[in-house]
Amino acid sequence: MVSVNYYVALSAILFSIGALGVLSRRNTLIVFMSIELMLNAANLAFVAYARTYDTFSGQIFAFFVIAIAAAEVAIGLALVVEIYKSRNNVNIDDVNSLHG
Amino acid sequence: MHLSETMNSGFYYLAPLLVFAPLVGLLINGFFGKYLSEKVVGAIASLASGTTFLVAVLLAHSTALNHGQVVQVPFAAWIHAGGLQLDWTFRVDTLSTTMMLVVSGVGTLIHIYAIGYMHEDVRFKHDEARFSRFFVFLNLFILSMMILVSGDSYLMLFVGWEGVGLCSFLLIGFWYELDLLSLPSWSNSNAAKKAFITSRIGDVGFLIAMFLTFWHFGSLQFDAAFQAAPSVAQVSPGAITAITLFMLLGVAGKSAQIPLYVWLPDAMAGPTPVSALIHAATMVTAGIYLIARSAPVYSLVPQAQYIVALVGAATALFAATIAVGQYDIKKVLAYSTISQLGFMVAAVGSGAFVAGMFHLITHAFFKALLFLSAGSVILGIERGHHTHAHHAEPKGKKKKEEHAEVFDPGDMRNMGGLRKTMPTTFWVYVVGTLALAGIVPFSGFWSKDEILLETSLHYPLIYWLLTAAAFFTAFYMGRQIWLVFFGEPRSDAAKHSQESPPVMTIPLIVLAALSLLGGALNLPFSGFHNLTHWLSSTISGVESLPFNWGVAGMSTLLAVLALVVSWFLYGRNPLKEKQIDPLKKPLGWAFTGMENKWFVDELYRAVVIGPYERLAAFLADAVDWKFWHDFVHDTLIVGGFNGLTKTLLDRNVDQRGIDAFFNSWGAFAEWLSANLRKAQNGFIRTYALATLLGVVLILGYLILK
Amino acid sequence: MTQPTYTDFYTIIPFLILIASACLLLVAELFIPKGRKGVVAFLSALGIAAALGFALTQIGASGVGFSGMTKLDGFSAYANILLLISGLLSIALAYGYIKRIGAERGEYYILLLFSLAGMMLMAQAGDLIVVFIALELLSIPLYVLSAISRKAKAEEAGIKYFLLGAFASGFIVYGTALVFGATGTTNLSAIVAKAADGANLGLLAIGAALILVGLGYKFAAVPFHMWTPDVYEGAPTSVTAFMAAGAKIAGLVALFRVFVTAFQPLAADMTNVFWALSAVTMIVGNLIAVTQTNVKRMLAYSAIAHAGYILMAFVPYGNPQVAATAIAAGLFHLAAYVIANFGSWGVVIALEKAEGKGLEIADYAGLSKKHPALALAMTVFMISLFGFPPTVGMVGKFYLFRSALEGGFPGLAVIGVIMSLVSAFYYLRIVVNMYMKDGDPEAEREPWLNFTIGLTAIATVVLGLIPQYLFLLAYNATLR
Amino acid sequence: MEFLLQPLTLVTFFPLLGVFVIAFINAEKKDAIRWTALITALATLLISFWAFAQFDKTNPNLQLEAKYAWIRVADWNIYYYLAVDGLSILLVLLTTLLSAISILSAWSAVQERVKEFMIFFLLLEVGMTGVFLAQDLFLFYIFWEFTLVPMYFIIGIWGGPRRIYSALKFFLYTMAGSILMLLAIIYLGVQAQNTFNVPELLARLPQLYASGQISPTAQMLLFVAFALSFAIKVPMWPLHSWLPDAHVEAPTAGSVILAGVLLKMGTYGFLRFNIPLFPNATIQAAPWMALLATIGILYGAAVSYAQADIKKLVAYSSVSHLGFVMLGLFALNAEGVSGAILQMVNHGLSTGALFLLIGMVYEQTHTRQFSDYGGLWKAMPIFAVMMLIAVFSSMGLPGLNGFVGEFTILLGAFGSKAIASPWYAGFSTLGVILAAVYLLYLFQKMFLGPDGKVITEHKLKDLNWREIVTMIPLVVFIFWIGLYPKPFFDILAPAVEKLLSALPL
Repeated sequence: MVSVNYYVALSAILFSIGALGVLSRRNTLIVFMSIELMLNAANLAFVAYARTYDTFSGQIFAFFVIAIAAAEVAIGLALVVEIYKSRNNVNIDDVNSLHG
Repeated sequence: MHLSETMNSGFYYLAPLLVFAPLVGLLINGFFGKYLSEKVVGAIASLASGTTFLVAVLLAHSTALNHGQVVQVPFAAWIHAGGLQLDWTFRVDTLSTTMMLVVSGVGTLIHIYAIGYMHEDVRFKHDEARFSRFFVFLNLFILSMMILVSGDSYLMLFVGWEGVGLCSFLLIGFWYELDLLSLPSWSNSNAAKKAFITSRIGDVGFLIAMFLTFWHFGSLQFDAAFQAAPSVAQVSPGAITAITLFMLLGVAGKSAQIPLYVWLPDAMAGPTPVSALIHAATMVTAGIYLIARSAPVYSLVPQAQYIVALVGAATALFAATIAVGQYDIKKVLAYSTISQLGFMVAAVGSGAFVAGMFHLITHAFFKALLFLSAGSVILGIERGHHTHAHHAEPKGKKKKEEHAEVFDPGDMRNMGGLRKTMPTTFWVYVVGTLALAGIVPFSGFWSKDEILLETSLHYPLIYWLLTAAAFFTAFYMGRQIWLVFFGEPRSDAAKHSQESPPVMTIPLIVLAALSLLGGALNLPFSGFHNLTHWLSSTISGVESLPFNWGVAGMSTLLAVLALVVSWFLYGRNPLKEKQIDPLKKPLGWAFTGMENKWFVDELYRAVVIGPYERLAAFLADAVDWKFWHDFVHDTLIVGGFNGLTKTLLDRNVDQRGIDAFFNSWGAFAEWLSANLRKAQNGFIRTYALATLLGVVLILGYLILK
Repeated sequence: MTQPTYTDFYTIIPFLILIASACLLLVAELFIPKGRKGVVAFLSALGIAAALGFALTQIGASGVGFSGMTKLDGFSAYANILLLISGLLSIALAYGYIKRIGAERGEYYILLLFSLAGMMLMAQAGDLIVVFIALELLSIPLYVLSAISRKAKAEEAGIKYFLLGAFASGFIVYGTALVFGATGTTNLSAIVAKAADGANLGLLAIGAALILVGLGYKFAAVPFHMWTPDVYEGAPTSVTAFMAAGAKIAGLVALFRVFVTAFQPLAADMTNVFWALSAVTMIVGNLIAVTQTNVKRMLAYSAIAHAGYILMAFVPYGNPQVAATAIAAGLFHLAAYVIANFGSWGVVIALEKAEGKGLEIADYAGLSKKHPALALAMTVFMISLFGFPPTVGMVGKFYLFRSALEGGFPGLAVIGVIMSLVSAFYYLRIVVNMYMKDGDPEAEREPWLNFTIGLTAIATVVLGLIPQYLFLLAYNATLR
Repeated sequence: MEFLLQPLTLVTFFPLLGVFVIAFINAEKKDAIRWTALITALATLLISFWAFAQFDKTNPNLQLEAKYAWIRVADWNIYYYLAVDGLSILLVLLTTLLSAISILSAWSAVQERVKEFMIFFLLLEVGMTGVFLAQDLFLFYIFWEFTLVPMYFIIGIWGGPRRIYSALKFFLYTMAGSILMLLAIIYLGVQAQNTFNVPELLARLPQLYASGQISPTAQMLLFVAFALSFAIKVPMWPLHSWLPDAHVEAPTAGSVILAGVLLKMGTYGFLRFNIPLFPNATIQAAPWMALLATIGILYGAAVSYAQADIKKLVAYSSVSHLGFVMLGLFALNAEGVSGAILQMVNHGLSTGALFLLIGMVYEQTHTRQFSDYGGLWKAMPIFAVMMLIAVFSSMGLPGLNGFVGEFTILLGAFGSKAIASPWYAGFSTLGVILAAVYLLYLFQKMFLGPDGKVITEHKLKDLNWREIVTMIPLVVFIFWIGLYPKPFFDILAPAVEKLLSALPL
C-alpha cells in the first residue's frame, strides 16, 4: 500500500502549483482553474487521509468541496462574463481602476 | 498675654488705621476722583496721609507711655500653610513708630506740596485727568510704606517692600508717554521698568534670605526668628552669614546700593514730589530699616556686617563722585541720595544702628526739602518757559518733531540767578544744602558726624571712604547752589521764572525748619541721646558715644573746604550759556567718567541685559520655535510620520515600490518578485501575492521556530 | 447515526428562519412588480426580525446539534444577535440607496439574507465542514452583491473579491485537510481531544495556520487585507456597510470559535502569530488610512485597523485565566465597531451622489453648517471608532487593552495605543472638514437612512455611558 | 439611583441641561442661546456653591460622595464615583466660575455659530468638572479625554488663522500622553484585583508594593506613564510645544479655559494620582521633577520675553507659572503642596484675567502685535487698571494672589526633604525677576510710551459694563486670596496633610 505521505506530498505540490498559478496567470479563466486545482489538491489530501483513518468524513468533505466549487465557478463565470461585456477581455491585470 | 492690657492703655487699637486711612483716600479718589475738583482730591489724599501721621503720633505717644515696649496688634489671619503661620499683625515699637512718623510726616507735607505742584504739572503736560491718579498712587504708597514699617514679620515687611516698588513703578512712569530724562523714546516707561526690575533682583535676595530664615529659625515672625538666631548661630554660622548677605542684596536693590543703584537716577523721571517722597525720603530707606530691624541677626556675624558697611561706604563715595558730574538738578540729588544711603548702610553695617536711623530721619527732612525745592525750581523754570514760549510758539511744546531741541527745565545749565526770582525757594534750598553738606548746626551735621564717629572706632577704611564722600557731598551741593541760584540766567525760561505758590512753599519752610533742627533728636551730649534712648528698647545693645571733636572737626573742615572749592570753580566766575563745565579741563577723563556715571549702565547693558535679551530671543526663536516647534514637532514628528505613511502607501500602489519592498526580504522574495515582474503582474495578483507572503511567513515561523 | 431531532434544529432556528424566508422570497419576488421591490425589503426585514426574536430567546440557552456539527451557546447567541441587527441595519441603509443608484432588485435582499445566514452559521459551527460551508454561504452572495449595481467599479470589486476570496477558500480547505490529516476528525471538540492524544501537532499547526489565513482574509487582517479597500470602494456603499460589519463579525467569531475550541493546544505558537498579525494589522491599517482622501477607502483601512485591535484581545487566548475576558472584550468591541460602522457608512450613503461623487473627504467640508445633525452623528461615529469617550468605542478599546495587558502583552498594547493616536489623524480629518472648513455639501434625506444614522448615533453614546448590559452579554458569550 | 441627585452629580452634569435646551433653540436666536448658556453656567456655579456649603473643611477625606456601581461584571468593578476633598474643591469652584466668565466673555466676541459654541462650552464644563471630581480611574480617564473633544472644536472652529493645525496639535499632544496613562491605569487596575476605584487602590497598593507584585521598576514605569500624560497637559518643559499654538489660535474664551482650567488638570493629576498612588517613585522622581520645573520656570520666562505677540507671551508665561506649581507639588511638604494648589487657582485667575483682557482689546483692534500698541492707558483707563492688576497678580506682587502661592511654593521647595537641595528653589526664585521682566514689558508696550498704531487707527472704547462685570469676580478673588488666603489654606490643609502623611518621607 502506498504511504499516505506520497498522496499528501502530491497534494501539496498540486496546491502550490495552483497557488503560483493564481499569482502568475493573467487570464481570469486560468486563474479560476488554478484555484480549482488548489481545491482539488485539498480533496486529494482529504481522501488520502480518510483512507488512513478509515472514516467517511474526509470523503464527505471532499464532496462538499466539489459541490461548493461548482457554485463558486457559476458565480465566477457570471462575473467574468460581465467583465468581458464591459471590457472585451478577461485579463485580470486590466481590472485595476481601483487602487491606492 | 500682656498684650491686651497694654493695648487698653494706649491707642494701639488704632494701628490698622495706618493702612486703612490711605486706603479710604485712594478708593475715594480712585473711583470718584474724576468727578471731584483738584482741591478736593488733594485734600482727601492729604487728609488720608495726615490721618496716618496722626495715628503714628498717637502710637508713638502710647509707646512712650509704655516705655518703648513692643506691642503687637493682631489684625487678621494670613498665610497658614504647614509650618508657615503668619498673620497680619502690626508691630508697634520704637523703631517702627519712628519710621511711621518720618514716612507719614514727610509724606503728608509732600502731599500738600503736590497739590500745588501737580496742579501746574498736569497743565504743562496737557493731561489734567491725571491729577487724581497721582494722588491715588501717592496714597497707595503711604499705605504700602505703612505695611512695610509696621509689619510684624519679614513677610509682611516684604509686602510693603514690593508694594512701594509697585508705587515707584507707577509714579516713575507717571508721564509714561513722555521722555523727561533724555531723548530716546519710551525713556520714562523704561525708567519705571528698570526701577521695578532692579529692585526685584534685590528682592530675590530678600526672598532667599526669608527662605533661609524660615528653615533655620523656624519662623518669619521677628521675635521668634530673633529668639532662634543665637542658637542657630552656634550650629550653622554659615546660614546666618548667608541670610544677612542675601538680605544685603535686597537692601542693595531697594536702597540703591552697589551694584543695584542704577535705577534710582533714572527714577527721576517721576514727578518731583515722587522723587522727594519715594526716591529720597522714605522708600529707599526701607533697606536701612530692614537692617536695623534685623539687628539681632546682623550682630551675630561681624564679617557680614563688615561687608555691609563696605558696600555702603563704597556706594557713598562712588555715587558722590558721579553727582559731581551731573547737570540735571534732580540727578545730582539722586546720586546724592544714593551716596547718603551709602552712609546709612555703612552705619547700620558697622553696628551703628541708631546712627543709621538718625541719618535716615535727618536725611528724610533735608533731602525731601532739597527735592521739593528742586521741584519748585523746575516749575519756576517751566512757568518761565511757558510764559516765554506762549508768545513765541502758540501751541505744542510736546510735539517733539517740531522742535529741533527739547527744552529741559531740569538742566542746571539752563538756570542761573534764580535767587532773585525765587527767593523762598533759594533760602530753603540753602538750608537743605547746608544740612546735606554737614555744616553745624544743621541736622545733617549731627547725624553724619555720628556715623563717622562710629565707623572711625571700628573700621578705619570705612571711615576714610565716608569722609571722602562727605567732601564730595559738600562740593556737589555747592556747585549746585552756584549753578542754580547765582550768576546770570542762562536761558529765557530762567529769566522769566516765577516763585511757587504758598501751597508749595509752606511745606518747604516746614521742612527747612526740620532740617535745621532735626539734629536735636539725638545730640551727642550726655542727657541728649534721645533717639538712642528711644530706640534702645527695640534694638538692644546700642551705645551712645560722646561727642568727638576730632571727627567732627575733620568733617566740618572738609565740608567747608569743599564749599569753598566749589565757589572758586562755579561761584567766582558764574557759568555762561553753553559753557563747558570748568571741572572738565582739570579732571579730564575722570570727569567724563563722572558725567557718564562711570558707564555702569552701559556695562550692565553689555554684560547682563543685552545677553539676556539675546538669550531670550535665541531661546524663543531658535530653540523653542525653530527647534522644538518646527523641527521636532513639524519636521520630525509630523514630517516623519507623513513620510512613513506615504511610503507605505506608495508601496501598496506602485509596483516597483512593492518589488523593492520584497527585495529586502532576502533571496527568496527576490526570486519571487523577479518572476512576478517577468510575468507583468497586475493588482489582483499582487494582492494574492501578499496573501501568499503571509502564508509563507506564518508557516515559516511555525516550521522553523 | 441518529435521526435529527427537534433539539438539533432548535440550535439553528434563527438560521433556518433566514434560509426559509430567503427561499420563500425567492419565489415571492417573482410576483412583485418592478418598481415595488421595496416590499421585498420589508419582508426580508420581517424574516430577520423573526430570527432576531428567536435569537433573543436563545440567550442563555446551550446545546449541540447534528452530532456536534452546530453549537448553540452564549457565544453564538451574541454573534447571532449582532449579525441579525447588522442585517436589519443593512436593509435600512440599502432601502433608499439602491433605488437611488438604480440597483433596486429583489435579489438584493434575498442575497443579503443568504449571506447573513451563512454568517450566523459561522458563529454556530461545531465542525470545520460547517465552517467551510458557512464561509461559502456568506461569501458567494457577497460576491454577487458587490457587483450588483453592474457599474464598472462594482464589477471590478466583485471580481476582485471573488478571485481573492476563492483563493483564500483554497487555503481554508487545504488547512482543514491537514487538520483532518493530523487528527482524523474535523469536529472542533474532537480535534482537541485528539491533539492531546498524540496527534501530529506540527501538521495540525500548519493546518490551523492555513485556516487562519482563510479567516483572516474574511475579517481583513494584514497581509490578507489587500482586497478590502478596493472592494469597499467599488461595491455599492450599502453592500460595503453590510460586508464591513457582517463579514468581519463572521470571520472573527469563527476564528474565536475554531481556535479556542479546537486549537487550544497550539496556543503557545499561535499566540506569537496572532501577536504579529495584530501588530501588523494595526500598524498598516492605521498608517495607510492617514493618507486616504476617499472616505470609503479611509473607512476600509479603519476597518482593517479594527480587525487588528480586536485580534489584540485575542492574542492571549491560550491563557485560560484571560481567555474569557479576552473573547468578551473582542465581542464587545465588535459590537462597538459594528454600530459605529453602520452609522458612518450611513453618513457616507447620505452624502454619496450618483456617479460616485461626494465620496472624497473634501466633499464633507461645511457639513456642520448645512446639516448639523448629520455632522454631529458622523463626529460621534468617528469619535467612537477612534476610541474616545463618551462613546462605546472607548469602552471597547479599554477592554481590549485590558485584555492584552492582563494576558501579558504590554508591547502589543503600546503599539495599540500608539496606533490609536495615529488614527486621530484620519478620523479627525473628517471632523475638521465638517466643522472647520467651508463647503456646500448636499445630503440625501431618506427616512430609513436618517433613522439608521440617528439610532446608531444614540446607541453609540448610550452604550458608551451604560455599557453594563452589553458587556454582560459579551461576558456570558465567552467560550468555556 | 439617588446618586443622580447628589450635589456633585448635579455640579458635573447640570450644564448638559443647558446643552439640551440650546439644542432646541433656533440658531438664529443668538441672544437667547447666550442667555441660556450663561444662566446654565451661573446655575452650575450656584450648585457648586451649594456643594461647597456642604463641604466639611475639617475633614481630610473624600466627601459628598456620589457612588454607583457603574459596570459590574465578573471581575470588573467600575464605579461612577464622584467625590471631593480639600485638594479638588477649589479647582471645582474655579472651573464653574471661569466657565461662567468665559461664556460672558464670548458674548460679543463669538458671533458665528453661537449655538455650537455654547454647546461645546457647556460640554467642556462637564468634562472639566468631572476630571476634578472623578475618583474612579476609568471614570477619570473618560472625563479627561472627553475634555479634549469640545476644546478641539472650540480652537478649530472659532480660532485664528492656523486654528486647524493648532487644534490638531493640541489634541494629539494631549492624547499622546494620555494613551500611555490608559495602559498604566489598566495595568494598575488589573494588578490591584480589578479595581479602578482610587480609595480602594490606595488601600491595596501598599501591600502590592510590599510583596513585590508591583516591583519598584514597575512602579516607576507607572509613575512615568501617568506623569507623561499630566506633564504634557501642564505643560512641563520640554513638552510644551503645543501650548503656544493652542493659546494663540484659540478664541478668548478658549484661552481662558485652557489656561485657567485645562492646564490645572495636569497638575491636579499629579496631585491626585501620581503622588499618592506611587509614593516611592514620587520621592525618587522629586528632584528630577524639580529640575524640569526649574528649567520650565526660567525657560518659559525667557521665551516669553522675546515674543512679539501679546497672547504668545502670556501663553509662554504659563509654562513658567506652572513650573512653580510643579516645583511646589514635588516639594512634598505642606508648604509647597498647599502653595501649589493655591497657585493653580491663582494662575487660573490671573492668567485667565490676562487672556480675557487681551481678548477684549483684540475685539476692537484685531491685532496682537506689541509693535502696534502703546499708550493705551490714556485711551482705556479702566482697562489699564484691570490689566495692571492682572499683570501684577501674575507677577506675584505681594498683596495679590500670585505672591501667596509663589512664596509658599518657593519656601516649601527651598527646604524640601524630597528635593533635598535648595538650589532648585534658589534658581526658581530668579523666575520672579524674569517674570517682572516680561510682564512689565507687556504692560509697558501696551499701556505706556507714545501712542501706538491701534490708538491712531481705531477709536478705542474703554471696557463696557459687561466686560467690567466679567472681570470683577476675578479681581475680587485676586485681592481676596492675596490679602486673606487663610480660608483657602484652611480648606486645603487637612487633605494635604493626609496626602503627605502617607508618603514614606
